[in-house]
Amino acid sequence: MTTVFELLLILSLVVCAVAASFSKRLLTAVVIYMAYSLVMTVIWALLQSPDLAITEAAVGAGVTGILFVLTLKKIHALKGTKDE
Amino acid sequence: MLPWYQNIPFACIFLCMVNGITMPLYRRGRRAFAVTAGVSFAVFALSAVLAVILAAGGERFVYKMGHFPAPWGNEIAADPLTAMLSAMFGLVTGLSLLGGRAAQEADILAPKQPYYFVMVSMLLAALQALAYTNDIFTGYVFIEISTIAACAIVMARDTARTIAATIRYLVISLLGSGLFLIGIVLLYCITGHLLMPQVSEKVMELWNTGRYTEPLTMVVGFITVGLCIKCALFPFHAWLPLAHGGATTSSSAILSGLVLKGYIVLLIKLYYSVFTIEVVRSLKITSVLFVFGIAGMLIGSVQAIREEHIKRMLAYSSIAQIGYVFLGIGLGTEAGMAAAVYQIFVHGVTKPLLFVCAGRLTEVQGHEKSLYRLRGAAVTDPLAGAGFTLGALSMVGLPLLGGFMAKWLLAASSLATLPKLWPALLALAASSVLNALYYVPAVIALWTPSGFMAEKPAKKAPLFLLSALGLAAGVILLGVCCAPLMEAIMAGLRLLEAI
Amino acid sequence: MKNEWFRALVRWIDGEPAHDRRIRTPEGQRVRRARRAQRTGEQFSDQAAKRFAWGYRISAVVICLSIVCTLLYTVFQLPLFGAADSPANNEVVERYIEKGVEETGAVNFVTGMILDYRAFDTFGESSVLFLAVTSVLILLLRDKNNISEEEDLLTAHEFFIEREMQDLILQKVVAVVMPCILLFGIYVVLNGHISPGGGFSGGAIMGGGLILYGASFGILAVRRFFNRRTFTAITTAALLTYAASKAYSFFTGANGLETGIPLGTPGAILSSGLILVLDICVGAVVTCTMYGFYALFARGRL
Amino acid sequence: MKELFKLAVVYRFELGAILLFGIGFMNLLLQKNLIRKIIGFNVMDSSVFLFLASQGYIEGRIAPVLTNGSMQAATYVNPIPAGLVLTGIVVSVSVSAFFLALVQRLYLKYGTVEFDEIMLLAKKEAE
Repeated sequence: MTTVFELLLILSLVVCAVAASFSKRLLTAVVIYMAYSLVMTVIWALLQSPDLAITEAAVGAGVTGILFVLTLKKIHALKGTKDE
Repeated sequence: MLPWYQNIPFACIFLCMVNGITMPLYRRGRRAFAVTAGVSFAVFALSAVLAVILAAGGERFVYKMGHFPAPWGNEIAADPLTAMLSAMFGLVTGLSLLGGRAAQEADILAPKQPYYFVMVSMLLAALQALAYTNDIFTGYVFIEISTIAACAIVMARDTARTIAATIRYLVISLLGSGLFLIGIVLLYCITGHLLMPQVSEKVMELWNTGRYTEPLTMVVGFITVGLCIKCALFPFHAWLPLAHGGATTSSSAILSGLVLKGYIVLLIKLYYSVFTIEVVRSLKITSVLFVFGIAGMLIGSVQAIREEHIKRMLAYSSIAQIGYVFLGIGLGTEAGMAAAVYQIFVHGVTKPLLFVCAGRLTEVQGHEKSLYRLRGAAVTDPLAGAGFTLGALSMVGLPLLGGFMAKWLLAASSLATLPKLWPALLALAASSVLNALYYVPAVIALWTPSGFMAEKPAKKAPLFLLSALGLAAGVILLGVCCAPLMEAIMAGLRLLEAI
Repeated sequence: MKNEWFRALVRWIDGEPAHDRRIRTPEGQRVRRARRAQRTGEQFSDQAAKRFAWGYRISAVVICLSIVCTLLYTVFQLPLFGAADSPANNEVVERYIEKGVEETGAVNFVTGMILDYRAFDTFGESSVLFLAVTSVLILLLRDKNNISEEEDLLTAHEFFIEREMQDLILQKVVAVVMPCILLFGIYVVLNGHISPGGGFSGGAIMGGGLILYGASFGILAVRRFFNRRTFTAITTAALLTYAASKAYSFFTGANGLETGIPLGTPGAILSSGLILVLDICVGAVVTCTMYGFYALFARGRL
Repeated sequence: MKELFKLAVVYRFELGAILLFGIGFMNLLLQKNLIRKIIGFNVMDSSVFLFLASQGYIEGRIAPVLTNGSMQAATYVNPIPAGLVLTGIVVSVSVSAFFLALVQRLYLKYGTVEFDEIMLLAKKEAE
């Protein structure tokens, strides 16, 4: 049962990575990357590394996401002027 | 208690790091500059003392970083070779900073200058750590430090083009460190250790029993490719001219002279202390490096001939010189490796001399960069012209100068390896001719008076004078007293192999 | 013909590359390029660039696929996933676990490992963070190099919004949530040696709290208690404390001296010697760094 | 075939990590947009960490935090990969922040975040 769950998680990681690289808008890519980080957090917890899970949750999905979005705002990609 | 001198490697790294940490406290650049240059020279002095002591005793020692011995804690290890390298890093960093001072004032805004010196001293710390480290993961961490610091000193000269060059440099560097990282991760998975002596023991065991041979091959391949990308070996060199040619003078000197060498030193260390040179040779990796080294020598020079921007020309020449180093490594013999290390020293001193002098020449000519518009600059400032000429002649291979010695050693060591003898000799000859083809016209152009010359004589620059004299002395010294240095290099390589 | 060669040679020796065949002047290069473009049609350089781009893409794909395939092949040779007898699971791990509590005083073996056994790596890691925030400072701190009028207008507009159009609901919620976040961050930092977490994750949480505060009350509100001077002071002090305590431990360790710092009872907050101090330092640095990133990215000042 | 499938299930984390590595690597090399490039770098780095951590995992053991006073090595998974990955995550965050700052500055100067366009503009400026 855990194996199936793990397989699903890995699959969703791969899907997220592919979707982030093919998504039309930059904001979508960033949001998908944040989802990728969240899935990664669950995987760290499954791999018995709670330290990594906490760090990934705080950094990967949190601060890195904020930095990405701020950059998108600065490069005027939030309104979709550049990438649509 | 250990003998006092064994604390020197750690003290040097620590000194640089603390210096870097305290730099933001300075308001203006001048004092930060003085302190950083002082620290670099202190590193040079300490490391030189260490090198002399270790070379005299033929000694190698490990220094525990913490309370736990080998397989558990971090370690650094010093031998005559790494101590000499560290001394060179300190000296050249200090002299480049002195020589590029005027350019720093012109290129970097005053309030941001202390941050520039943060980067320089962290870079020096990282380079030393790369030379001394006895732990592959520490190697990775310091590679990342040197990557960020190197990119930052490129972009410190805040123009659009340097930032574009920086992002290219960063992307390529990230590729390289990604490959290096997966290499060491695989290595950890099959050996279970991170400290070089233990990893080496395990690698030998695996190699002899034939277990995990394919993963081991992959590891050597990944680590080699990763580090080669970072030190701009031929097919991965496209990023270099923009980054090195566009940065401020002292950055160019440090990047070309030292940063590229730091990665090669780590590679040589890994080959000797971890995989052993026999394994690397039987995996045919040295032969591949040999071919790419030769290609780099020729293509770098050809591209330098076509370049008219003086600093970019020097940057292309760096690609060719890196090719020489890999030619030596590619020979796969001890003599070849020693010649490669000698070339590291020679290029590490000569290229900063060229960059510093080129910086000064462009300064006296009103910040012109193209060789055509620089005509006559050497007449305005004869000393800078003489320094540039000396460096150029060393690169071309005039006897009694460092470059000649390096080429001679490479040729001599290729004599012992029959299948590689002729390609090596031919490549050396061809590349010497090519070097002459762009350095000689450049020198002649610099000494030819023209209408581009400034009317008033150049302002005096004592700092530049000091730096050029020091570096020029280094070039001549490397050309004249080759024997004792070679002995120490050989001893160091043998000590690296012995563990 | 011969005469021309001879003259070219003389000119070359005279250092007059302007008339040489390998013209070195920018003007000459431009002329040559224009001539070549005329000869081969206007789009010559564009086409070459396109061809190069295609070659680059194809070779990149080939290289990448070959790397992935060899890696996939290699994986099956590696120790089985989850196996207890993998080479990585050796005497080093045994020592970290069996003697870890006794030697480092940390109940969390990972913390014990990164802050005591392999502390040099971690010192390097915090330097990476310091370097990153310093380079972001160089890049984004507003000065005459990176100002554009549009950007200035935008920033002024944002400051105006911050001052005049404050969102009451958001502020009330943040006023309740923010202390909890900070408290949780402090908890994670202080319990780094007892439970999962530590300086880095706790610092990132606290940094996140500060960012939330900055985003809802405005960066000006944060600047009242956290400006560039406090930022520099806190990071420098924390990193120096870190460096000093690590230097002390490295120096005594290598020279075979005792540190003389009691490890305390494992599991208590005040235990495990220097690890707690290091965690607090790292936490402080990371908090400042994360908020610094935010402020610089959003407004270009601290 | 069935054997291979079974083996693939056993090595699920490693295989997934390698696929992610490939995707990230390709993104870093081939994407023209700098933001996507850095996402690719992050994916690549975290895939390597996933690989490392999965090699440290041991079936049926618990996280390396002292539990119930058991000091047996056979109780806990390998703590070393976790420590290394922790270091690696910090490095990759730092690099991302640096990269994004560079992207902002480039946008200010060139008005685009497409790598090729930026290099072309930089080259034109050089002439």
